[in-house]
Amino acid sequence: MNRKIGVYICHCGGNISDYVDVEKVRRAVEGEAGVFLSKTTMFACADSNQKEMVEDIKTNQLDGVVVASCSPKLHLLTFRAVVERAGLNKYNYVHANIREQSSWAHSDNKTGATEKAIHLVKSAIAKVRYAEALEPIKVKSLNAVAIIGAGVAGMRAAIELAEAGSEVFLIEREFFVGGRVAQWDDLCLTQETGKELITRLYNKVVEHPNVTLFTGAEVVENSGSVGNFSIRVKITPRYLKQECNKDELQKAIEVCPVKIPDAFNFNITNRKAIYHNYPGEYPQLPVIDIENCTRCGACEKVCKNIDFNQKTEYLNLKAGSILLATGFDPYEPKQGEFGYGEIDNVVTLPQFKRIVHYSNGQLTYKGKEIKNIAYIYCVGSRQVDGENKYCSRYCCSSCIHTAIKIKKKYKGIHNYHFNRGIRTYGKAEVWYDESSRLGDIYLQSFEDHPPIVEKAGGQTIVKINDILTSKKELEVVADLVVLVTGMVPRKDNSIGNLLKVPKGRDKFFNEIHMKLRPVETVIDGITIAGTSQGPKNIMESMNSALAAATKSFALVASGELSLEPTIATVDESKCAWCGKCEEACPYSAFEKIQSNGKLIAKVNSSVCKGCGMCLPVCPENALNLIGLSDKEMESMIDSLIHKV
Amino acid sequence: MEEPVKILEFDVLVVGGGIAGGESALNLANLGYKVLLVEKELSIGGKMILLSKVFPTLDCSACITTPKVSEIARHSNITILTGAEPLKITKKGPHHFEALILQKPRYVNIPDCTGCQLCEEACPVSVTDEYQYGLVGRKAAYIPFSIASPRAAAIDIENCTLCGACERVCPTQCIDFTQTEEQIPVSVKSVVLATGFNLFDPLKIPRYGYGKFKNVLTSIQMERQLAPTRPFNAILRPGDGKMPDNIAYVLCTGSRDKSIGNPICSQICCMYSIKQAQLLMGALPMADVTIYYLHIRAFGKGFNEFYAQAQDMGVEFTKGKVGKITEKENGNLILRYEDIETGKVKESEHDMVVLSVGVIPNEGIQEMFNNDDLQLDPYHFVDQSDILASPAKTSIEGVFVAGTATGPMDIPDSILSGGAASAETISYLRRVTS
Amino acid sequence: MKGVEAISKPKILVFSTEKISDPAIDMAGLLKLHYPPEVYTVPVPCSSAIKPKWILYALEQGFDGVFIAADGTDCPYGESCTEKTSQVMSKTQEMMKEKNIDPARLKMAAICSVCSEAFVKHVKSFTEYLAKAKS
Amino acid sequence: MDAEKGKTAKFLKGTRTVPREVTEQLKYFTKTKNQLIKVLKEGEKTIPQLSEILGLPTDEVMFQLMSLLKYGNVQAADMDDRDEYFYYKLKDDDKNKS
Repeated sequence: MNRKIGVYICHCGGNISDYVDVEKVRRAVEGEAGVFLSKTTMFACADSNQKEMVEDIKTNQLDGVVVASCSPKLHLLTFRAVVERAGLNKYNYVHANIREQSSWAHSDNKTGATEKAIHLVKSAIAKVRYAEALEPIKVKSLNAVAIIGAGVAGMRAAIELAEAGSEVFLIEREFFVGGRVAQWDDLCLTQETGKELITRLYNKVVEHPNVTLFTGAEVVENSGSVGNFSIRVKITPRYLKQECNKDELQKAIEVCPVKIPDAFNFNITNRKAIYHNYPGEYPQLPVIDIENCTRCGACEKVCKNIDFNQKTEYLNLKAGSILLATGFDPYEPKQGEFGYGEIDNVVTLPQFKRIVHYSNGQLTYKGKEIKNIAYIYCVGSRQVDGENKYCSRYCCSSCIHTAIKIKKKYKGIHNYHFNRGIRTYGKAEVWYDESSRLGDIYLQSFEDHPPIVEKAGGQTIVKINDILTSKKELEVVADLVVLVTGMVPRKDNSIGNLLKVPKGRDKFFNEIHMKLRPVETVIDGITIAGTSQGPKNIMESMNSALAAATKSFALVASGELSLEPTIATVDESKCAWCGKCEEACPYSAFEKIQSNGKLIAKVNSSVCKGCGMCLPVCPENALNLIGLSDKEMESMIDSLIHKV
Repeated sequence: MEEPVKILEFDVLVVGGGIAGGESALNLANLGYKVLLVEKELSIGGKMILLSKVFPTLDCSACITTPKVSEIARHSNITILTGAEPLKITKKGPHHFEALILQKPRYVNIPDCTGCQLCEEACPVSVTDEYQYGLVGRKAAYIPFSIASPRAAAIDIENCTLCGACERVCPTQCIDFTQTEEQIPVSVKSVVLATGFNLFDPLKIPRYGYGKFKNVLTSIQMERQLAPTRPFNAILRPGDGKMPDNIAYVLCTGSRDKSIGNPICSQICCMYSIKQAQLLMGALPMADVTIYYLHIRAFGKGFNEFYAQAQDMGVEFTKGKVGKITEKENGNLILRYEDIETGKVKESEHDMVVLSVGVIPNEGIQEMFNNDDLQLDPYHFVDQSDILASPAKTSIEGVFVAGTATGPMDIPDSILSGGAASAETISYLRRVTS
Repeated sequence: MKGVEAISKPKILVFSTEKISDPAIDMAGLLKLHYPPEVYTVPVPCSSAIKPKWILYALEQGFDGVFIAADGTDCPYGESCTEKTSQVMSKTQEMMKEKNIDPARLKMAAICSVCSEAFVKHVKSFTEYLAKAKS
Repeated sequence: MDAEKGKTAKFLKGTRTVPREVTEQLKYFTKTKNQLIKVLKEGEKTIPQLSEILGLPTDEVMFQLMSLLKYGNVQAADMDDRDEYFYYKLKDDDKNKS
């Protein structure tokens, strides 16, 4: 094919022409095959030259353009836009960097710089000779987002996406929304309770026509990719009819003979097989825990809304993006860890918060009044021997906040904080200060010398080598020992496994880049929010939920996604499926297909990112990257090596 | 008859072109909204673009910032004004704000400047370089720093002798001393405040001797020494150019200190000090680094592991309160501190001391708002009116806040907060159209 | 005399990566950190995308050395990059040995996006090595 | 408006006076620069050595010398025997000739 190539060599004021003889470069390349016109210009990027280029391309019907100027990082897109304005495909433009990589780099050697510039321009011409017009790969994108998890982060993201105009499927595995925040009363930072915050969010969620909330719902299958995920959701019934009589329901709960530990209260209380977590919870409809139900029929006798005929349903949903807001689990101490499970008055911070919730007038646990409380920090976090090396971030502030609250609420409370260095970062520092002023005692140990909890003479004693008082051994008799437990990833990672979302060193979901892309995952179209990505307080979870909502929205809003066309291609005649490319690809972009009676590899164009990692592994050399084929590479090398 | 002033219209005014403002602007622009980004410095990129490497991953700050910055600079939906700030923002009604932007003259026509630095070479004047935090000089005609965006020269008119040498060598004649201050009226539908933070000025703690003892420097000065665009050829004492081998860090300088009016923890100093300590151990393998701390706040993702890594590398952590710093004749410094573990007052000698300065709110944001009350929190950061459910909301409807304007936070949190502000802005803007 | 001059200037082909090492090489120019002009750079998306046959082709066509300015751990395409790039490296060196080409004519180092000084140092010492090897 | 391109400084001179501190500062810088270059022409020096020869405080020499390093007049050479101070020398191009 006979090419008509235009070459422009830039003086860049003098930045190039002071060291590179640009006229010599022009003369050296004007005779190259396919070069139709060659010019030098004072500033290639200047408006006047851009106009001239457009004119040249149009009048001479150029089909390839090279500009030799500064780094492509500065002006590749500028000149691509210029050729597009002239009606030429932008991939028919090639940039040669003769400033950063020639005139400036070799300002000490003008002859050398000029010679190098000639080679660089010739190699760009060689490349543009083979350049083909390319169109971006277009993928349809559904304006719908599936949000997994209806805790505060998931609900907040749902509201945001719904208001922005997307359809939202909010999928909650539990039967009630609100996640962990439902379990807290007084929240840090505001005067609100967890219940109040959830009420505000829930009302907005259910009021918005764009949001469909599913509870008792679990994603069990997933196919498709960004723009068009197809998920299958299993919905476990509540075994209750929607229009419920409240009194009858209350009776049904009363008559249920089953008693099992109530996970909502971290097992410090029991609940029935028909239950709600607390009165007025959302959705305001109890549920029958069918696993633990004995089907005795007692509830049916007092309540006509019970319906054991409800069946598990499966729904297929389609969404352009998936947002994961699956939350965390509180760390569960091991049997005997600081006396947990062995000494009767050792509880975790989440349990303690529920104890405070159920205490009125007097703070009591198991019928005994509590005055002296020992808090042991960093349980399950910053482990010296265990797996969890990370700090759980929220616990210091949360614990001190709780300690202040109860000190103000109940008489005669003495708080002893056995810590490893208090981390009330930011504005939470003022609580630490306040609690010290209220007379709370802080005792600090080294990470490898944690305090010891012992039972002696009917008393629970906490001992510590306090580094704040020259490592003296101190002991405190405690009515209650509170283990300040950290956050761990959800035990059940079925959703992570299903969606192939990678986990970090701390086993939480991993973002692509903490700073550049903090809510996106390597799986295109899947974003992560809240504590599913790592420990956070509520405000931080909200920020990440809103940030994730924005990224998901950007993917689904336009209805169409444009993906770079510079992807890998398979030479069908050479390929004899060996699977090596599939192994090498970090994105699972390859699939095995039947073609002309043999098995070959096929590139999924919406998944391939054009990194080229597959290229060198193919034993048949059947793989090429568009724009970087063997012939292009070899001709570039030829023009770099051949004598000027 | 007066000519009617043509008012420029945008969807969103973003005040501050650091990483939080940049993230908000990009998110909004990518969805088709027209954004006006106003930055008071000569370059966008905020404080982050000037950092060395960032914790806890140690990837280089410039590498992360520059692609974002060029994406912002190139975006067809973003208009950038550098060397500019809003004088007044007036709410005219729902989804309608009018702002008056003060554009200070740069004396350089940005689009024509190629960044060739010939003017810089020609300029005879040398004054203190604020982008290197006073460690070296710069010319009166200068490019702020090598990775600045726009990478265009500026004239420091206060220090210019009007000799005209810069103009004479400029190949594109982009220098223009006829430029004057402009006040540009704009009309926008909403505002994002991403005005960032200030660093604590340690001159306010005279007992540390900053300013007097030349080998006492701030953490941002050390940051510059460690950055790829650093001022010296190596890590050196500013007092005499000696390569230090025993460096101390004083944490909580200007944080958790009611006596200077800042009771809160600055959230980032522990980690950036630990990072600098690690980088110093790499750059000066023979050097000892001691960090004097009260508590180490290594709370974020990967932070505690990063702290442990520094301990393994041999960084010394001393739990102690530094009282006073004095200088010896050879420029070395004596730190008097209370060793918390023994309860005793001790002294130690170091040849360089770095003050890990804290995060202080920016002034003057409240005053921009003409007839509405922008509320501040007790520490003078922008108050988040619904901090738990809508952390980007402020006391004025339609005005959102991002990044460290609300309080101290690290880079990942600032970026998330920038994302949150853009999300809230989008739904606010949509409420008007529907 | 002419022959000696030709020998003393080895030609090096550098494979840089668009997002990571190429910006560092640009910055070397920006900072006017000089290096021999016989060093030519061809950017690829990722250093683990370099085909051994390209390297061999360059060496056979007359390049004295090939330098891979690898992404290292900064690779935007994932952490397997480092390992895959070193596989490309060792596979190519195997092939070079078979063809009786000195495997030291292929060199690799991780160049981060501001590692300009490191890049210049590498290509300078590589040039010296190749010059010695040629003479 | 009527200022000619490339000669606009003159235009501003009409309306703006250059503060005395600025001209003083320029004089001081030019003087120190010339002094430093003169001494370095005789051979490599460390900062304490330059300070002694010129009778300027070490931090002042450090600041001015590092500025000259940045402007391209000076470059760093080897370290002294005790690995404490760098020697500095003039850059061998035409910058320091005038």
